Amino acid sequence: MTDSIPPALVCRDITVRFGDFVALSDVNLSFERGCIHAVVGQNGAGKTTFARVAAGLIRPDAGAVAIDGQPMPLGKVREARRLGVELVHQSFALPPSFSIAEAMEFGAERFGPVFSARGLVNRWRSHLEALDIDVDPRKSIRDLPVETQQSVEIARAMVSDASILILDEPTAVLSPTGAEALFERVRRLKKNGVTVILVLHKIREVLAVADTVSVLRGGRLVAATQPMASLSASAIADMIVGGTSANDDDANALVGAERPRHASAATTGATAAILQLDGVSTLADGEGPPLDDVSLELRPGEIVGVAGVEGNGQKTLVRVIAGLAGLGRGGIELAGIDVSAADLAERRRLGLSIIPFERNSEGLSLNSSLWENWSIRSLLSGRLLRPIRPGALREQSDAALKRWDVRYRSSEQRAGSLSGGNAQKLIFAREVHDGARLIIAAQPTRGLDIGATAFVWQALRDARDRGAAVLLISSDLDELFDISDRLVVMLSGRIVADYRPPYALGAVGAAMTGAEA
Amino acid sequence: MNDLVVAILRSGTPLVYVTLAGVVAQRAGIWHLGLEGVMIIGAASTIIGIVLTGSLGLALIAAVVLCVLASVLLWFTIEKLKANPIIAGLGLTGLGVGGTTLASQSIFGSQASITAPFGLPRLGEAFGPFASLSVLVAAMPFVVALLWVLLRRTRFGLQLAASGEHPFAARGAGVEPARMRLFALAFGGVLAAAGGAELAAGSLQIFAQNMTAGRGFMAFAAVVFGVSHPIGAAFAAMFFSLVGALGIRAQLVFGDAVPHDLLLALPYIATVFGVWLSGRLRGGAASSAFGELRDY
Amino acid sequence: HTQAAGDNGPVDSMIEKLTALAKDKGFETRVVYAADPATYETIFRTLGDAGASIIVSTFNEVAEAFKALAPEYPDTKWIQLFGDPIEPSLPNVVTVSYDYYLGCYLSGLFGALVSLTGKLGYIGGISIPPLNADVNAIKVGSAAVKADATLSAAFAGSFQDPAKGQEIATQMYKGGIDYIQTDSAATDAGIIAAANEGKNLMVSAISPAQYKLGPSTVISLVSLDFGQSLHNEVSRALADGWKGGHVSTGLGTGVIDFLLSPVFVEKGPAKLVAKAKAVWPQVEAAKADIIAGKLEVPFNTTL
Amino acid sequence: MNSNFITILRAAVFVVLALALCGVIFEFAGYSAPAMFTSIAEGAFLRSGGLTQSLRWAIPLFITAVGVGLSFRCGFFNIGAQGQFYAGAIAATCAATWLDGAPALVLVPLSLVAGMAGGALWALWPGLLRLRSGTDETITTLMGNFLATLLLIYVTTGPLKDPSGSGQQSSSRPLAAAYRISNSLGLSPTIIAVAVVVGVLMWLLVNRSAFGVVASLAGRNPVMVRWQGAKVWWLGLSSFLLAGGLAGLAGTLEVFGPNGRLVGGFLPAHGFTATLIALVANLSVGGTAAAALFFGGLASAALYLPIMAGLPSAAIDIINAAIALFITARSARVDRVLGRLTGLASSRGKAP
Ligand SMILES: Nc1ncnc2c1ncn2[C@@H]1O[C@H](COP(=O)(O)OP(=O)(O)OP(=O)(O)O)[C@@H](O)[C@H]1O
Ligand SMILES: Nc1ncnc2c1ncn2[C@@H]1O[C@H](COP(=O)(O)OP(=O)(O)OP(=O)(O)O)[C@@H](O)[C@H]1O
Ligand SMILES: [Mg+2]
Ligand SMILES: [Mg+2]
Repeated sequence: MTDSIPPALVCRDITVRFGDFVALSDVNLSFERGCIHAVVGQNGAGKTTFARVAAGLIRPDAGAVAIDGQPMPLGKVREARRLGVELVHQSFALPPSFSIAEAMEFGAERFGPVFSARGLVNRWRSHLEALDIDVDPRKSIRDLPVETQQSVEIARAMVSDASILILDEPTAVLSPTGAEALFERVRRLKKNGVTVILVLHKIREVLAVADTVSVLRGGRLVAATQPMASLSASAIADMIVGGTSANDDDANALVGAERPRHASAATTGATAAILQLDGVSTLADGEGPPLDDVSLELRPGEIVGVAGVEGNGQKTLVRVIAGLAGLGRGGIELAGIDVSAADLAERRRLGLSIIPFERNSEGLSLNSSLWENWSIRSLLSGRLLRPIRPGALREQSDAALKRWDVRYRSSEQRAGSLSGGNAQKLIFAREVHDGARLIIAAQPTRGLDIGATAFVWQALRDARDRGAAVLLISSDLDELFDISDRLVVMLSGRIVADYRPPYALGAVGAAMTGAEA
Repeated sequence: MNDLVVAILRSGTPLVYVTLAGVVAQRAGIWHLGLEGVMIIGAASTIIGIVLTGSLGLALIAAVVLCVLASVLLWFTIEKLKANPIIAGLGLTGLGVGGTTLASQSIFGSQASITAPFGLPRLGEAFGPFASLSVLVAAMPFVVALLWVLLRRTRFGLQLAASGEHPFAARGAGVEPARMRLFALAFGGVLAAAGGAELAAGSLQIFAQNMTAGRGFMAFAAVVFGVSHPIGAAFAAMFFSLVGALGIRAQLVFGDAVPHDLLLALPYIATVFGVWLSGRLRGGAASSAFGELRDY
Repeated sequence: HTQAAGDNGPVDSMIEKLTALAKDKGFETRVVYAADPATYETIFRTLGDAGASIIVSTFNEVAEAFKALAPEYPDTKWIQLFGDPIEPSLPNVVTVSYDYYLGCYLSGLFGALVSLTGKLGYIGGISIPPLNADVNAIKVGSAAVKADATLSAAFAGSFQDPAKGQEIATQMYKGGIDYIQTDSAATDAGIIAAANEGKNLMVSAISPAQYKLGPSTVISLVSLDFGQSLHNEVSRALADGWKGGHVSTGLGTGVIDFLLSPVFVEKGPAKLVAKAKAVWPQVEAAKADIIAGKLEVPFNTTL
Repeated sequence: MNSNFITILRAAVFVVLALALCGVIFEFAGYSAPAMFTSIAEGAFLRSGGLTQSLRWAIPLFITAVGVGLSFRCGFFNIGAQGQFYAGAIAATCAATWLDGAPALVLVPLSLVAGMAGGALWALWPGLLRLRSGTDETITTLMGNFLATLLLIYVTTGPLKDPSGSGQQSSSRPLAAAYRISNSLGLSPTIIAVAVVVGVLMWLLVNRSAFGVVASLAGRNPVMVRWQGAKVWWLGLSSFLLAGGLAGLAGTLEVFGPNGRLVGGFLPAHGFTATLIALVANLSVGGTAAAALFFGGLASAALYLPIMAGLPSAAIDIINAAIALFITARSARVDRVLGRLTGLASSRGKAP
């Protein structure tokens, strides 16, 4: 019986080139209707490219796509949408100034072309309700917390009763609870007959939600829509990286098989604190909730994790340590020196290093060369008018990037042309240096594949072992559990709990949502 | 009071039309500094058209066609050749000013200003104090309102705005931002043609070289001041013409006690103030059109 | 020329006369518009290098360039219309000055006599010294016949902005002014258009070409026939025995004059025509006094 | 190296495209396009003295354009070079008037400093508005140009007016010969030396100092540089001030060099052309010198064109405008074609 129904989406011999670079090569995939399909692969494997081809955003150089047995005109978003394909992008894509209702409306073809302000809101309120998304449609996109923004993206994708929904790395920005809610939503869509294709990095998530898995590596198909039942976690991991290369403990942690032995606390308690926050409160500045009486102490040789649902003051915490947020009350000491009034340059001189939240805006200048991005730290450590030799800087950055195993062609290359993992390594190469005594790592593995994630973890551990203190902020509890020597939980701008390993998922989760208090 | 209203309507209407052209372009993501050039093409072709054909209709058609062509040329350089919108816009302005001068020279054999036997229809006695204003003045509020509906209350308007604000999102919804910009500039060409026609043939019937005298740049500033909202920008344009009228009044009132040049500077100072204010109200303006050099 | 063509006034008339003269006498001409004072010298030098036999230019701003270059090109004849005498004089440079402000004095006098309200206006392009001198002369002229007459001066900020001219003139007329002396080239057209919208409003313009713009409103002209002057000087330069020096042109030379518009006399409102005709002898008398040297009008370039 | 070559080639392609557009316009208007192009080449470079003339116009353009390029590098679309140029000229003239009678060795350097300060001051307010309250600098600097033009009219007809003769000149009193740094031709060792010093210092600043690298990074991504602990505010302000100062210096050179006095409305398109040059040169200092020479040639040709080819002055505006319309084009397609062509050429060259 199923034989007579054509698959929801069939791709035949898809090849995509960017200049000389082959991003996808002869990819053949066929997705059955009404299932949840996972697509996995390393950074740069071609997952996003594939998703964009299916959605009509990229016109492949060769190949064909068919929806429900009908051939799809290539490279035409409108045609793809007409046939029911919708894509939710990896980095969200809705105009930030739009209200939610406007964001729904502009891509819809359901109603008449003219609307009234109230009509528009009513029109879309019911749509959001039907999808179980509880949000005021008059709110503007830029004011939404990420999780809501993603729900809205999905609602946007569903405005035209899509039959195939592609989500590109939807969990990268979500907390574990958020991810679970997303999966629940996806399962409900599946029940309504929607075919869902998920691009994922975490094998644990694949195991939790997907019916089939397809693996891409270097633009080639390694496994095509294999039923989950036939695969083990480690088998998928091996297909992704092409052989077992990662450190065993990490690999196991990454696939969610076993918790690593915790290399617990090199801290003796005798050493003086490197960072000390004393009852710090910040002024409200419209960029996330202000801190409220936060005290925190970091000693050399420890990794302190900060858990919390995104938007509970983690960004403010980083900004106040960096001196970029207005300090209301309290004091900050770095290496025993009161820096409450010092600027970031001064703090960096005292050994502060930051891997910021936003890799592509706060961490790198995408349109600048690799060597410029790498050398800015050393350039700023002296007088601005001193003479430099760019040749020497290029050599130094080449050496550093080699040491950190960054894959690149030339140090004159734009940072924006690196893949996410390599871009993150570039930031590590800059920030993790001998003088770094306090490293703040904010979401350092977001969007990274498992190989790169393991690399980042190892880098943080090495820094700790050299005697630096690390403050790790992450929304991924597994990551925190795996490498933190100590864990604090933030809620509404306050530190509400403090744990030492072994961590209990239930307790931490409760603290994060405030259920405990 | 009536006099002031008439004066502002008269001097402000051409500015409003051109400002609206800038608003449409800006919403589609193009900072339009070629407004001055398109406007003067509209002014010149209206007058020259009337003189050559004797028909207002033909003249207006010529104005619209030429303004749309000039706008499409700008679109081509910005969108297809990826030129910097600001410099290309200034280039179009130069081309418009120089081209209209050259055209009148080669058609009439001199650069003398050209007088047409008639201009746009006037409102007439029925409108009391507004009798001497042209029909385009009367149409202006309706055009503003229609444009407001188009930009803020239709799906098409949302798609246009998305093309400007987040082209990637627009593409994801099946909207071609390049095509939207083509529409925006071409439609802006129609509006700027109206502005030019009103300037030259609304209450005058004259074309003089360079007669737009910086109005296109004021319109550009009004777009920013009015936060790219059709009604806000129209009010900003009206505000600038109010300042201009008050500047004249000040010249007459103060006589030679205050340097005339200082009073002539008032509109420019008002513009700086307006742009500053709108930046304040929005909490910092996004810089215009630096895209290609900036990361985001 | 250093003012844009298209002014319906001096520059257009010069070009026209030059072209006519060239056809007559069979020589080649080049008309160069130099908007930018920094380029004057280069342009003259290029003309000199190209072997121009006569270079005619306008206004005071070119004086420095003339002083610098005339000695270098002794075979070229240099004519500066509207300039101060060069001290010491050069053998191949003729400077021509015009007492244009005297025409403006007469306009002020006539305006005060003919105005129904006693309020006069003046609209110039940009507040530059020669125009400022005109404003002052009008003031003196009107005060000479009517102590309580007032003069409001305004500048459009451009010589090419008729819309602005119209706006200023409209405000002036609404404010009770009924006689405006213009001096703003292409901007004038807007001023005349504003006058045409009202009743019993008058404009005193600068060139006969403007009569047709306002047959019933352009009442008079402060005329400076640059074209005639250019014709005179170039003809003299083409003849034998030419030498450098200074020509001072005032009223009564046929170049500068204050004229009652014949078109207005025919088509203007009867009341105003009658009044203009009635007071005109006073204008003629003042003109005669000035020419005879009996009347001195102060020259003052600051406002 | 290769990419520089492509940049130059690309600029050449678009200049040719612009000239072709002009050619079409002129043919339609009844002028001879080939005659026009010959005259341009002749006026700019071929005729005797053409090259020195081009250099005379290129030098002030170069000085202003390096400053404009720097502020673009720092991410600010400062199109107010014209106003800053005027402000510098005015300030320098004020200084010279005030110090009149002082020895040249005192007066001239002080006036140069005053000129730079004047230009910097005219860039300061848009800079502060931008950095303090996010006011779009494109508009404020554009308005600054209009305002400075009015200011120039005001001072040359008012406070600084030359009262000699009948007092009808809109210009300042001519500078004493001792204070002039060049004759009216505008080229002198002093002026060339100033240009060279500016060029070398700016090249060092942009390419060989920490400031240069950090400022360009800040221009592309101020947020990232802030997270590195730099005072982005100061970087931004110094770029405005330097750009303004250099434009002011160029204005001062015009006053003390070829003009010998402050004249109302001189070089009205200077700032715009300088902005074009900076963009054509892709903001590099070396490229700016080359582009300045090209546009200097065009300026010199523009003065020559009406005389030799009998073209009306509007034609010159059209040529400049058409170049502006196309010059910043960065079409990937054109680059690809160029890359292929140059690739072809070089492989052909290598073939035995
Ligand atoms: N527009 C483009 N031009 C050039 N190269 C591109 C372009 N888009 C993608 N690539 C390259 O194609 C390859 C595949 O990219 P793609 O985005 O599909 O990877 P991905 O699997 O989604 O990676 P990630 O996990 O980082 O999201 C990468 O090496 C990327 O650098
Ligand atoms: N024009 C381009 N040239 C080269 N690489 C590109 C280009 N555009 C995008 N890429 C690369 O394609 C990859 C996927 O881009 P995309 O926008 O999907 O993901 P991203 O969020 O930027 O990256 P990541 O997921 O790796 O953090 C990235 O590695 C990006 O660097
Ligand atoms: Mg991707
Ligand atoms: Mg990614």
